[in-house]
Amino acid sequence: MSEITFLDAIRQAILDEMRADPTVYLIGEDIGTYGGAFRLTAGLLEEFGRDRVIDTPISEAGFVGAAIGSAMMGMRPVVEFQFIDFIANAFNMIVNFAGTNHYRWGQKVPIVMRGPSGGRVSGSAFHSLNPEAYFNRAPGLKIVYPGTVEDAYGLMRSAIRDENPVLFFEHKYLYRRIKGTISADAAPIPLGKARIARPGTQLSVITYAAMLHVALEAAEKLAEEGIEIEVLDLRTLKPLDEEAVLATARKTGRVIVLTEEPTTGSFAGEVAARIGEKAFWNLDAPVARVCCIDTPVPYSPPLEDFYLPNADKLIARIRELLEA
Amino acid sequence: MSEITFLDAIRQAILDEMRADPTVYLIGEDIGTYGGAFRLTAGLLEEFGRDRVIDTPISEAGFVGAAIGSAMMGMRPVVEFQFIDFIANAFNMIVNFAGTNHYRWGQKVPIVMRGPSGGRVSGSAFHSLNPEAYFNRAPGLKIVYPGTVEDAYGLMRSAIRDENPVLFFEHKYLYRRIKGTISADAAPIPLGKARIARPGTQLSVITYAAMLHVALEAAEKLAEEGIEIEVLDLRTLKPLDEEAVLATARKTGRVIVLTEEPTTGSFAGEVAARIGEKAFWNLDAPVARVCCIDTPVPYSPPLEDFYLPNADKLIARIRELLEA
Amino acid sequence: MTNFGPLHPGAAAGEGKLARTSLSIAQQIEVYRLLKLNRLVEDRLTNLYRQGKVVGGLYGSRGQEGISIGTAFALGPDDVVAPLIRNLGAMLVRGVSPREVFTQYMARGGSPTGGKDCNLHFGDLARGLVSPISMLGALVPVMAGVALAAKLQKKSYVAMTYIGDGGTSTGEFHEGMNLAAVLEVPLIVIAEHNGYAYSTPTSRQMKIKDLAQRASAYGIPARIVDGNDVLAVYEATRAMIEAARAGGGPQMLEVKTFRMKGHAEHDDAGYVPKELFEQWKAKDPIDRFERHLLAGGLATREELDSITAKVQAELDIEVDNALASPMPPPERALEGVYFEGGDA
Amino acid sequence: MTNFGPLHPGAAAGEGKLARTSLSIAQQIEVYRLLKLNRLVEDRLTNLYRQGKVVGGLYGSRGQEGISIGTAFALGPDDVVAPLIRNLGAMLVRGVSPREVFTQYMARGGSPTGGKDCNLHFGDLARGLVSPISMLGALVPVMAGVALAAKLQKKSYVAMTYIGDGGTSTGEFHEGMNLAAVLEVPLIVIAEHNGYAYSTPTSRQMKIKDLAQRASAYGIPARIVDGNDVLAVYEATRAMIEAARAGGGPQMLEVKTFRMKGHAEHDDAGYVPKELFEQWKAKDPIDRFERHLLAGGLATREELDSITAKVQAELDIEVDNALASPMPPPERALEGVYFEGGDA
Ligand SMILES: Cc1ncc(C[n+]2csc(CCOP(=O)(O)OP(=O)(O)O)c2C)c(N)n1
Ligand SMILES: Cc1ncc(C[n+]2csc(CCOP(=O)(O)OP(=O)(O)O)c2C)c(N)n1
Ligand SMILES: [Mg+2]
Ligand SMILES: [Mg+2]
Repeated sequence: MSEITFLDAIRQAILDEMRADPTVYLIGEDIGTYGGAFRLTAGLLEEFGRDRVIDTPISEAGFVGAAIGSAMMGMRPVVEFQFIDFIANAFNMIVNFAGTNHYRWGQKVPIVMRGPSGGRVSGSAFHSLNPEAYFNRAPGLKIVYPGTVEDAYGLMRSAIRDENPVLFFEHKYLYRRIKGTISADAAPIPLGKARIARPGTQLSVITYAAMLHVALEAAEKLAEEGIEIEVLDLRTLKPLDEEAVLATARKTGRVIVLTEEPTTGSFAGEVAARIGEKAFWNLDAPVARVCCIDTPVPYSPPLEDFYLPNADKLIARIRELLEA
Repeated sequence: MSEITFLDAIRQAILDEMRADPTVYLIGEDIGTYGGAFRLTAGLLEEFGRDRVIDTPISEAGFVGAAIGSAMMGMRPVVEFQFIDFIANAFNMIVNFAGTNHYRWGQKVPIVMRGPSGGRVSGSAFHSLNPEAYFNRAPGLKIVYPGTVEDAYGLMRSAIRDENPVLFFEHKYLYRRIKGTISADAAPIPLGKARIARPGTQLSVITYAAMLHVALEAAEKLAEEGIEIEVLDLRTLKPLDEEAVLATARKTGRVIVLTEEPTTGSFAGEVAARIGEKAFWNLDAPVARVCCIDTPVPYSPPLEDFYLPNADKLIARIRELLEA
Repeated sequence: MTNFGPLHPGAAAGEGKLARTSLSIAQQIEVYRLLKLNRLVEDRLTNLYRQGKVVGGLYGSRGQEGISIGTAFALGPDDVVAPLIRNLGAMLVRGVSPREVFTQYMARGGSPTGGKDCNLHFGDLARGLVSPISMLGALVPVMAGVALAAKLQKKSYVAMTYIGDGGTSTGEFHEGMNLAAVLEVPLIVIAEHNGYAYSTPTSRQMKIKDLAQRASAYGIPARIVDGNDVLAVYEATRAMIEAARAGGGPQMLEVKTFRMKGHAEHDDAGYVPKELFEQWKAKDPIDRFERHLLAGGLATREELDSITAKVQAELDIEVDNALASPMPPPERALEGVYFEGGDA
Repeated sequence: MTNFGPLHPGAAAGEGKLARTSLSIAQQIEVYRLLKLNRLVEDRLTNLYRQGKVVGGLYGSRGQEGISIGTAFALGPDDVVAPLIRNLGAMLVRGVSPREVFTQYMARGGSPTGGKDCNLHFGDLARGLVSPISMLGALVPVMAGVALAAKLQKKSYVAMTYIGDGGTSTGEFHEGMNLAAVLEVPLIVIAEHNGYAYSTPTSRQMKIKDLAQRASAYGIPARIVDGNDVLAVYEATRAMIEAARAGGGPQMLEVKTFRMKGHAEHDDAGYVPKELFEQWKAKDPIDRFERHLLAGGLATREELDSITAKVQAELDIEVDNALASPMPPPERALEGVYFEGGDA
């Protein structure tokens, strides 16, 4: 089996679901003729035609709303935001309509909303967003954020099959930088289950998406010194796999939550708060957050490097906590 | 001096600032002729005329955008959302435009965005919102959420004078239920400073807005048993008065963060995470969150009562932590 | 592209003779029953509100009943409609019972949402009903999506929803209308021009006279009719539904009417010039339809009175049933955030 | 209300004789210099991009320079304009230097944003320039607010911004246009109809032929001109600015043009029929203006060449300066989230 990229894996998952289920269709800007700004949907228009790969006007609230309406009627739309930053324009539709619909009147809304997210590509404030914390507070939504090729494939298939509105974030830094193989009989990976990406004993780093690789890089380096770091990849952020989170916290007694977002108001804060409340008696050190600085994403590389977490910053914090 | 309501105090603050500064103006739906859905701006059109009390079409993104543009040109708009829930429709304007403007190109945007928030009025999912967690993650914004008549007055005056975009939430349950007096020479109250609403020694309840009164009610009851609870009223949520938060945590060693929002993704999580990271060694018990259940706000009173925190639920949790 | 006419003669005036109709006498009698039911259910709700039995606000459609009834009456069984808070009539046409409405407004456990949501915020796809959210404009893209599903599924149902004059100023209305036009989906949008958005007169919401002008920005065919002529509303809607069903893409119908009460029961509408209420009272859609039935010899006074009496009798029972029904069990608040079932 | 004409003869064709103008010869020569500067700065950027010196994407306006220059040239010193990413020309007219542009695109510490934001995302109210955000449509309400400030302050400046065909489908465009109309503020919106939104042809964005039809939904006067005739653009804009300044409320100008490259430098525009590029090449706004100047005897070949030579010489220096300038200090990332100063 040949290696494919993170981006290819997502396309493959969508392709497989579209072939398996005629109710699955795609809607978004420039996804058909052009194949998407990142060419993720390249070739799908040719195979499935304009009814199932719909190019839209520039109206995020419009096509998210349309996706919601069609989902109520039995379709399974997969919505693309050209850059996930534009999800801001559909905030009301996602949080108030899709998120509350089943609770309010019992009508399910099976819809996937996906798009390229994250920084480290000099995209500045409006092409680098990690939106998880903006949506984690909204009841009724699910949030998926894969960090490996295998998960990107398996979780996308589950997301499309899920009966609820799912936000599926794709870190664009990973699109073509990581590779993996998807076996022909690869199964969907259930939402809501975290994965131990690297077992360890002394400290747990809880993370996901691009930061997963920063965590693994740091763990690698520290292993050379005989320091054993456990890395937990959340994969699904909402609903959170609390069991796995508390298990690793209790196991190592030292936890860092590593995410690519401003520290204040971060998703990392939710994870840290749960550990602090539910695993308190097992902690040997404070639960630390290693996130970004509290600013918009700056553009120039030296500024963005300063803004972002990296292995060195993580290692420095790990050492502090191990000394605690 | 006669007693005035929470709502009157906010009107008075706006009135005083409009009289003192001709660049202050109001914009929103039904705020002029009608005086606002809650009559908070009643009488202002008569005194200041249509140029300074502007009734708008139903377009939250439109009038927030217009407020931003005018603020760049030296005006000080005070925007009303008829119900704060409709802030969702202006999410992009607030987070991406107002929030990042000064950071990106150095242009300040002095604008206040206010409106009735919060539940316990059978408003159901779309007329009961507490939006703080949706905006806490956004760099460049300030968030104010008063819990007393005096603070409502003093903080609104500071918010209007502030050079940055300020979200000012007004818990509608308090509008006419709490009273206080504003002395003729009452000064603005600086943003960013929490206040010890009740000193105590055994456990700290960190809260704000309507929940402040739940906390005080619980503290009152427990005082009869000789249990001394400290209540910290945050007042400004962003930027957070971390010093005051850590001080009370270190003082009592036991902390509950009490807020009116779903637990997952809550603002309370941010406060708990900071305490867990920065005051860890002073803690004698886990930092607990007493918030709402993870659902949209339900409508029927028995359901909403179940959804909301109250003094009994808080007391029960306090007892657990004191036994810890 | 956009075609504002032919304007029904009554459109401007909202008085005089009603439009010719294709409805049978029996159907017209049913329309009359529904109009009465709409108004009398709201009268009962007003009483319940005054007695403090309604939980939260109460929103009515007095004077606009002909629109909700006339439009929904033109729908086929498989069509899907999303009423707004003033479209109780559309829900009644789709088979919603007074009991459902009373229990909703009184937050009872036996209400369609089990107490989870308020007033007319409920839906039921089995009856082709989609629930709104409070944010105005949101239903337009969503119903465009319902219509899109019909197109993708190669089925013949159409989607219909409503928007107030005020609601047409929202970004979501714009995005939904434009998207519906581009995707050529069978969506019918009924624009209720009733003079006010809460306290704001149309003149302060837009610089155009007719909501139909909004449609020209999308290349969507639009027509204007007298909203207080239930037959004109029915015929115009029927024509648009047929056009949409035949692949003509989205359609917009502007109905000229007037909101005969305040925005909600708590609002005394002091900002509305009294003359306007008087002018429009003379155009009451139910009185006019009644005159039409009697003058045309389609029904006798007695027949109409007995219809009203039957409705009242039913409402007596349903109000009592609703009042006697229990509040929901508190723990229900925890249920249903996600659809938990398997593939459904 | 809405007035689509008189359509400038060239509007459809985009060829032939240019519009009559009120500009002096000296002014026309300056317009020529600005047009050249616009194109040559972008040519330099393209080279820098190919050399890997540009950080991030590169967006150009080839073939549309006449719009940015013609519209901005009509502004008064106190007017405020918010250019989009393809409106480099408008920024140059307002006095933005090539160095500012090069350093921005290369993320240098000495750039207008100090490296905080990218490409043309910068502003300076001292020069009447407002920075965009990426979300299309957002500038319309914001500039309506700038215009509102002029009205509230009883000052005579006007606000101007741009929107692409694609951008007119956004909710924020709708809310901003309608609000500007209702508040009767001096806002001029230049709608650039260049055939595509990224890869999406206008036909898949809307069912109308002219963007001007969007304006009829707001009761905003609209006109259409040949966007490749810099003089027609200038005259039409000037008339609209005068109308707005005189209290005529918002105005919309649709300019017909064509995007002569891909959406951005990385996009080869394979989805655009080659013929279209050929057709529109013949309508190049700079070539046409040059022919106008020469044919009219307003300038000699030599004069025009020396203008170009001067511009090139300046750009040689500015590119080198920009390349030699340092990246920003990392800690700067921490600065400026809030305005910390006192009352300013
Ligand atoms: C996006 C949004 N903003 C504000 C409101 C508050 N609101 C509820 S009804 C209403 C007036 C609606 O007027 P219109 O659309 O004309 O409908 P009508 O009440 O006249 O039937 C307003 C402003 C809302 N529901 N949604
Ligand atoms: C709200 C929003 N959605 C999506 C995008 C991504 N995007 C950037 S430019 C563009 C196309 C814009 O087309 P048009 O408005 O016609 O301007 P042009 O590029 O032709 O000048 C798109 C879709 C965006 N910037 N904003
Ligand atoms: Mg209305
Ligand atoms: Mg375009």
